[in-house]
Amino acid sequence: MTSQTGTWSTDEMMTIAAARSLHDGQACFVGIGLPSTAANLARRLHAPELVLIYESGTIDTRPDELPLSIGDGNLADSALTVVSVPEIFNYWLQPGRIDVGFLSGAQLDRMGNINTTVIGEYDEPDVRLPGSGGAPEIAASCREVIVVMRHKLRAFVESVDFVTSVGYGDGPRDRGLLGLRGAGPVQVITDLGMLEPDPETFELVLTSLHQGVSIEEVRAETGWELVVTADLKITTPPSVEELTTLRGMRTVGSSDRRDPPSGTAATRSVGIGVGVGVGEDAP
Amino acid sequence: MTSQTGTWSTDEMMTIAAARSLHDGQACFVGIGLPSTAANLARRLHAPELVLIYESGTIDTRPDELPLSIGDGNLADSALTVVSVPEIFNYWLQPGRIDVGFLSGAQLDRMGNINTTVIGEYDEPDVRLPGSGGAPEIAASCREVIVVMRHKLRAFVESVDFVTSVGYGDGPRDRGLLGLRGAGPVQVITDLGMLEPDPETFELVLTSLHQGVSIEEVRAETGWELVVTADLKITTPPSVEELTTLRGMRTVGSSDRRDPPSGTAATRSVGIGVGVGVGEDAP
Amino acid sequence: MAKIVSLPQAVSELVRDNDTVALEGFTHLIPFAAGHEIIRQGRRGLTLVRMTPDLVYDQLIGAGCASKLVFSWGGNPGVGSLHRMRDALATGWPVPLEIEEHSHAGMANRYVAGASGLPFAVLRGYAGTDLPEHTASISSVTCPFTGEELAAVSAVNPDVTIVHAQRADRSGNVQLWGITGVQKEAVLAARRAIVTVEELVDELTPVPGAVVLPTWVLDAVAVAPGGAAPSYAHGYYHRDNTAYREWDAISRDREAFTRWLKSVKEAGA
Amino acid sequence: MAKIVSLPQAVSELVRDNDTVALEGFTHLIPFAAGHEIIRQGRRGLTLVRMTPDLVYDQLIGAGCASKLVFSWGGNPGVGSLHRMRDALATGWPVPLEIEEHSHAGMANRYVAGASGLPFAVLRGYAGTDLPEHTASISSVTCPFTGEELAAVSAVNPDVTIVHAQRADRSGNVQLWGITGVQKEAVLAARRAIVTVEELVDELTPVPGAVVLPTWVLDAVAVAPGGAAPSYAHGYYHRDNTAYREWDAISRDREAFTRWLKSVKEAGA
Repeated sequence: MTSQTGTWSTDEMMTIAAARSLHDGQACFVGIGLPSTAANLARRLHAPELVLIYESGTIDTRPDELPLSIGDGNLADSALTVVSVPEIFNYWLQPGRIDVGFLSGAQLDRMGNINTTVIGEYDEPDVRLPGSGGAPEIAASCREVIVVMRHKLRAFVESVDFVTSVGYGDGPRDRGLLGLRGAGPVQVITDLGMLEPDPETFELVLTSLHQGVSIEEVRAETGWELVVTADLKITTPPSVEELTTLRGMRTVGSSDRRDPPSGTAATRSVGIGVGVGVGEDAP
Repeated sequence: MTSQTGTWSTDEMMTIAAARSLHDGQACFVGIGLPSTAANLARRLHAPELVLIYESGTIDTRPDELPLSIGDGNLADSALTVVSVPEIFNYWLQPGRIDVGFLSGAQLDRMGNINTTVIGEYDEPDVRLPGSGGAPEIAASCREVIVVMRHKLRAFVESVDFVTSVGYGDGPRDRGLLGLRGAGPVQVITDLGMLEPDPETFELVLTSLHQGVSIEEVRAETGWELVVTADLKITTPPSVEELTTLRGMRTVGSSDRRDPPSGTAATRSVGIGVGVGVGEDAP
Repeated sequence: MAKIVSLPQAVSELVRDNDTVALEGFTHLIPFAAGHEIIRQGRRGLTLVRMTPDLVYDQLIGAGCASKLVFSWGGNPGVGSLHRMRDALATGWPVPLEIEEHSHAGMANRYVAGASGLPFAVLRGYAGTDLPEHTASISSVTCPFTGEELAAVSAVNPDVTIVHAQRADRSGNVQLWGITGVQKEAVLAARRAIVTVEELVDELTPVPGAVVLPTWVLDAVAVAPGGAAPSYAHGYYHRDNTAYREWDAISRDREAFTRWLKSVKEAGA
Repeated sequence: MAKIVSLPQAVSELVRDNDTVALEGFTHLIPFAAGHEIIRQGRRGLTLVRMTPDLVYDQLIGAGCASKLVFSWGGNPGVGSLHRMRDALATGWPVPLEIEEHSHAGMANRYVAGASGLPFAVLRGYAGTDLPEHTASISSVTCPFTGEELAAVSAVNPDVTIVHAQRADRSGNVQLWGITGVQKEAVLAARRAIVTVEELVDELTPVPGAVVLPTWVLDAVAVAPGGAAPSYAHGYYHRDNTAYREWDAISRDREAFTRWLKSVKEAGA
């Protein structure tokens, strides 16, 4: 896979596709890194009234620059209100009043379950990952979950080594049986394309390819027999406005504007090794 | 009973005795009316670092003037901090970090149990009282409870019609069995004298008479066979400083200073009829 | 997202007969104007929830709006009893009134559970008291770690919560400060929420101790200056203690109350 | 009542070997100076509790102070892994490390239960995940009203909690603002509490969004300017992101870490 497709990087395509998945007026529980970039991009483009909520307790933040950590001072300064961490989980996330949660992980399986805990056995892991953070309850309680992660064979697995956050469990009835109120992962956005749960089986199937990517390339990076929908789409390429806006966003403390070769949000936040996935790379 | 004994009223004696029962540096959960007057008096006399906490959520309030209701604006203005009502009960009262709670009621029985709910049967009461307010959990959780109420036969009963707030239940072991952490009502201060639980039986016994009051007068207003301790004391009469300070305290919105015949705290806050006892006459 | 509407419109659209309604405000910011509008619109069969019923529920009860009262302290603070509540309980005038009675700690935790999307809350409460035998929404749970038994109370999730606040911005974000009581929990526990405010402002400049209710958890914001009187709005006006004292005489007497009721109804005409 | 003391004195008197210790601060106001003082005083066998272990616990673990870590997200935010934590888990260097692992919602509620004097808290959490089978402090309870099963977590009650705040008054009342995380709960849950502050002031003028910790729930207040660096203190200094990135190289290598450790110990001499 080349790092550039046309005049944009695959990570830029992923960020822009994620931004497009957010609708104006929604309340979005934002992880740091690409979800934060995508959500702030959406707010600058088509969703000026998007409500951004960070698990550090900041509600309706409108940062001028992208935060570096999930608890940056500029999130508090630009927030409508800041509440305690227990309150953000108990009063805001748990009752199901958040529309969208962004998640990622070191492993995602065909049923949308996510692992951010360990690769291998829990007690003697091959790789110890950061752990849960807010993810299990984000996955349980947001009305919808959108998963954003790079499409790699080691990450897109038949079955996760450890269920940190439940997607569809073992099948379509599991969320109901477990008492999970949100709909689960309605979309997975990668640097290659987009997946959605099959309406019957809830298995993740390929619904869109980013421009210039082949089905074979996606299958080569997917650890299960990937089903492709009959009406497979090609993702609309980034518009000039989308790219310009994304590249014009600054990160706090940085004098550089983003530029495709080295400075994309995705490169920074996704490409930091196994176990520190998008949305999980900060507390 | 005359309303004046020497140069002070019986209600003034009760207020001053209640103020004396508070020690500097204690945290005190204050009800409105006489408890509030007594606590603010103590803060002006011997306990400048007394921490006053009102169930409306104000912590360490230092009002210049006495509040009229438990949620007066001057309580918030002069507070070190104001927290929510759930927080005041869950984080501050419930864990047992408050030293003293003041309570009162329409009925108090020989075991220190208090009724502020109904006189008569619950479903068809003779008198419907205001109900619980914060009292049940104040009685359960404060390290000590001090009861302040006028000594009347209809109020000092063998057994309360309804247990709103537990004193010693049916006997010395009950608080432990019920899991109540505080010591219970260690002192009852009335306009006639003071009662304390017997160390063995926990029945309330007369330990002090206010100056000029006889044992017979107290027995005539007590609905059980009142035991008198061997070392019965006479309450130290109010000092000039105590009386002057009490009478100099203003209530919010009032241009009058307190004066004995009509303006004592006790007259105002206790003498408002059955069912609206001291410390219970405001939410 | 809250719509900025008139108070009559908010009540008309969002408060329905037989609803469970919470008007909250702990001594401070009691939504009297909204209560009077409910009276004017003649709602019936309401279950009224409030820690401290205060005058506002005495008025709604006397007006015949309520069939049930859920509460933890029912008095006129510093004055005495709620006579309309007593009359309804004792004689069923003007309509019979059922009660569900808690302590403050219990009610506060019922709202917390409601705001948290939980069916119940746990507390150290009620032990040894006579309340649990009369109140079905009090039960107990056993700690799965220590075996200790604790009180449980069921969540309160009003159909509508109404609170009063100092101000809102033009998007409908609301800010209140001073004694903020249980208002945040009551709003977040509700299916629908109305906030009356003293004023609309362009921007909610931060205030120490303020609670902010985002517009997207509210349904309607209505401007109602003085809407908390005779209680008070911190920074706007003081509590009218005279009105509280005078209520005692009005509410003791059905005829005096009926005259008061007529004046409230006419005030909206 | 809090005593105003030096940080070495506070740690010396209040942090003991084998204690359960919580240093809290969610990204903001992380009490690094206190952590370094614990390292200098050579505490051993600590159970370290913290939602986000961050560099401060990587340092304590690498220094051999800890025998157990209780946490919900263990990484270097925006950078990568905590290598000292990984090394201790994988190889037992310098001492073996046990873990007790939760989600953020679970840990936050464990502190809430601790602050509330309850043995456990109820939440909608963990359902369907593999965490409960590895963590004994996760269980379940059944709602006595609806029959629904919910998650239960045991309370956390640290022997000592340490937090950093912007300022305290001379009586030891503490004020912190910005992102205030779980600090109030962590302090109120603890048997003993230490607060380090940027400065002492004559009066705590109110600040929007501030949390105030009264002196009478604290044991010691120590002035430690810059005590949250390389994290930040809102209104005082920014997060040192370079230091966070540089930690990755230091912590990857036992020798580099050992040199760092020596420098910390010498800094206190």
